[in-house]
Amino acid sequence: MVYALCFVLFVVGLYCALTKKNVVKIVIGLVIMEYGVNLFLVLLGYRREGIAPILDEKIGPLEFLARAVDPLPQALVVTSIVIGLGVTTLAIALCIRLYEKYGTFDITEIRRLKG
Amino acid sequence: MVVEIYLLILLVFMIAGALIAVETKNLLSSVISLGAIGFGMSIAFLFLRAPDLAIVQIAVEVVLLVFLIRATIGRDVIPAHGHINWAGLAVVLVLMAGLVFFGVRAFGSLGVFGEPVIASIAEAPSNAYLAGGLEQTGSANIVTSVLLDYRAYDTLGEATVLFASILGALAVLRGRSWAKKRGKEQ
Amino acid sequence: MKGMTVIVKTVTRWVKVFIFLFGAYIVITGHLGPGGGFAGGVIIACSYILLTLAFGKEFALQRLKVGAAHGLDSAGGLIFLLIALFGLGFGGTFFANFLQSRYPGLEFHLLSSGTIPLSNIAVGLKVASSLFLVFIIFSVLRIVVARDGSRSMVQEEEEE
Amino acid sequence: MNGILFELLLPLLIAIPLGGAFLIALIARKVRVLADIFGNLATLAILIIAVMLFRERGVYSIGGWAPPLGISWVLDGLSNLMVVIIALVSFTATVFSTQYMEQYTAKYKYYSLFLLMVAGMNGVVLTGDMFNLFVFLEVASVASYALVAFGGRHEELEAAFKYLVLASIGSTLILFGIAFLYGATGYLNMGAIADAVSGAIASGQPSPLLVLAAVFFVVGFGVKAALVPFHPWLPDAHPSAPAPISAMLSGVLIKALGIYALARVFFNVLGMTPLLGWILIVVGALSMVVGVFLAVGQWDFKRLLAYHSISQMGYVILGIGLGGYVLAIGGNRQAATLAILGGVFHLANHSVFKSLLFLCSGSIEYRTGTRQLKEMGGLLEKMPVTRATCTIASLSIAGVPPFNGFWSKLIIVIAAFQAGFPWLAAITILVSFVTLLSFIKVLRYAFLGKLPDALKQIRESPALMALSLVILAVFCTGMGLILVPGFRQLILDPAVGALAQGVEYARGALAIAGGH
Repeated sequence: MVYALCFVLFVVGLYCALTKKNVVKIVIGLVIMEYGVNLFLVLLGYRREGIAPILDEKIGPLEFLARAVDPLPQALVVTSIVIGLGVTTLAIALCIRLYEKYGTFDITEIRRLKG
Repeated sequence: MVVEIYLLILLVFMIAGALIAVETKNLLSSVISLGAIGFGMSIAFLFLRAPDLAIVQIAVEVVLLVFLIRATIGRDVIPAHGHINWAGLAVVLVLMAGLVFFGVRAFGSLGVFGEPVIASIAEAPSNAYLAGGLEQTGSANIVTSVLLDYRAYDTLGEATVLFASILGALAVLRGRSWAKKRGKEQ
Repeated sequence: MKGMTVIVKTVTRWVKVFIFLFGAYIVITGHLGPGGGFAGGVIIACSYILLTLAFGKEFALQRLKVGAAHGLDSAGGLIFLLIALFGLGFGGTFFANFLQSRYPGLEFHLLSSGTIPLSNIAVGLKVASSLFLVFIIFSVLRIVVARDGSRSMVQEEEEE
Repeated sequence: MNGILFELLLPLLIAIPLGGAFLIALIARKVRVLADIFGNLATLAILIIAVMLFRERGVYSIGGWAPPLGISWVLDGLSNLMVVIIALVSFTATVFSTQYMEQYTAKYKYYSLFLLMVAGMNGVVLTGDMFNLFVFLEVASVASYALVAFGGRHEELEAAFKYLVLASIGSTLILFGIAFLYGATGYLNMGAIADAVSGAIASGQPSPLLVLAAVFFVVGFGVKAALVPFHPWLPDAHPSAPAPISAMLSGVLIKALGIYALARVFFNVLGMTPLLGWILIVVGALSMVVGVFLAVGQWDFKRLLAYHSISQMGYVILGIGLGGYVLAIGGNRQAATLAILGGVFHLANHSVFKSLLFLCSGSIEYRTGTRQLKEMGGLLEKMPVTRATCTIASLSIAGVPPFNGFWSKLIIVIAAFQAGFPWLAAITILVSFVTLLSFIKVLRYAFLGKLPDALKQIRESPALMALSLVILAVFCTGMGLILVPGFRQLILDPAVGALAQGVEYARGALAIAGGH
């Protein structure tokens, strides 16, 4: 159920990126898609009654092994969030430049290339 | 179980936010709804026992919102006219419906939420990280030890993506693109 | 953009140091608790962005020039790569944590886990300077619409 | 275990382009010539290292963590071939750039982004880890988005935005696919995933999760490789970039990020199935036909070349997919390896002649200032080097005998007959014929005919640009020799073997882990 809703979030983003006419909306769609994937990865690693994968002196190693949530997806998601930030920054820069050139964010008017 | 219920509520909230962000006419409200989804993500990460991610997400979200607002503020509102391409929309909607249908069916084989794959596969790398991370890398935060020791090469790649995108943004936004002597445009 | 009201400026004057210090703390203790180079770097960048928003870009640019931010950005990446190459030189493989195997340090203390804190600092430096840089570029950008409707882009600080 | 050469040089394939990019951004901002020197030295160094490593094979565990635990580089025949191709094309492109890019400002940013793109591609073809594949795919993609928009004109920005949106959707789908694989197996290492997946298939029905992952990978890598239903970004993005970048994008980027990754994932990680083989065959044939017929009507030289890229990628996918299909149904193994050989060989050939063609178009544009074939004409005497190299490349892509394109197309046709698909062979020959017609048009309009008055004053392109054209033309002419028995065993057979071994890949990739 949780997975399914997360997938729905992803699909909403995909819908936005594929159908919207405004370049900023398209970028927002890309960001929502990326949120969906990130959340899915972290959901994969969750353990019921889990604890964060950070050791301190109070907890024993065996208990930690049995109870900590999966650290690997979390590390992957840190990477993926930052990659998403990078791509979005570049996309925003392109949007600003497109606005400067065409005077609009509307993609139906940004259409000099054929086909 | 409680966590699952909280998460479901949060997810419904986030999907609603996403729908508002997608459908609203005003760009600024759209960007702000995106911010709401991002903060929802951050809270979800806290529920999922991922404090590192919650910090990264909230910080990145702030920066992203500042950038997006700078890009959109004072710029145009979506033109109301313009016909909708119904055929294209129908194709996309059918595609989405199919995707959701198959996706949800496939998730049946993921196992119950709350029982990660590492619980059933003893030799998965994650178990090795949890068991030996402190001893092998000396870092108490296992996520950091994965990020900067076991998989440090990924982190190099990620820093490089950020570098490339910032350099790319600077290159895209430079004032004059063509050298003067052959100036074709500008 | 000459800055915001007195209230915002006063609050910013008090808060900026704490945000900066909090970011630095998160970078340096990334191997002990939650956080790390990325989170900390973004927070440090946020402190500069707050300064820019509250006092105007001239004020922030006095503290960190565009050229310097550019240099720090590249330097952060270069330091991270050098750590990896030192691993190749001293530890035998690319990205070997050569310090941890020689000087293990005391667990749960600041000086432990070899190259991890160093990498965190490099990454933090890189992220902070690059995000500040791109924010400044976004904010010095003006799109000027001329009388005849043609548009052009003006950067107040041309760096070429 | 591995030779000292391997241990020391392999990391440099990543470290040199990355370090070069950071250094150029750090110190070459004020002095243009430093950027030229560093850029060319870096690509030259990569080329030398790639050739030195050519016969090395092995697994390199980064940071000393044995494969399933850390990230590993896996150097096998296919990776070797890809690394050499990338190095060759990027070296000629940087040599070309030293003079061509004088037209633009901010040359250091160009070189820095160029090297980041090279680093990303090297990372993709070397890695043995799924998530790492994604990360370096993004490094190369992000650099290429920015480079497409480098000129900053209307069309370039529009093309770059379109490219960015479609390719980012592709990347996100790939990441989702990787998440599915992780959820199903608990590993990220390609070898370990291959082990787990083949185990799951052997023990009964494969998980629907894997099917969904396969669908996402087909779409994601299909976007990156511009296969036909996902191709609309390519004919905009490739012509809009500066000429050396067009050469890199068409010559190696779509291959490293699209075809290589697709082949690696489907042959070595998920394992080939008859259905997947069919999908690749259909997509390949469709790309061939649609690409070439869209190309015929084009008058913009670079746009025409871009459509031909789609068509030629179809050949590669057709060859590889045919081989995979025959292998999966357990058919004639000899025909299967021959088909894969044709595909891989055509991949290598295409990267040489297509980059040559794009550099030629850049050379013409540099002197005449136009890309429209109708505005050219009579360049025969004015630009002899460009004319000669462009003719060689055109004959290669059209599959005229002594040049390299002929041999790889011939192999694909023979393999199609042997595997019992004569209609595929017929399509291949037909498409090749249309390609020939299209390039006769190019030669006719660009080099023959009357010289327009506006172009009376033009000269041959500067020496370094001509030099890079000549280097690639030599390869175009000589690459048919690779099929001579001794060379074939050295160069092509290991690459084919790497794919044809299927999920046996896991044995090699996990070798250090003690047979896992």
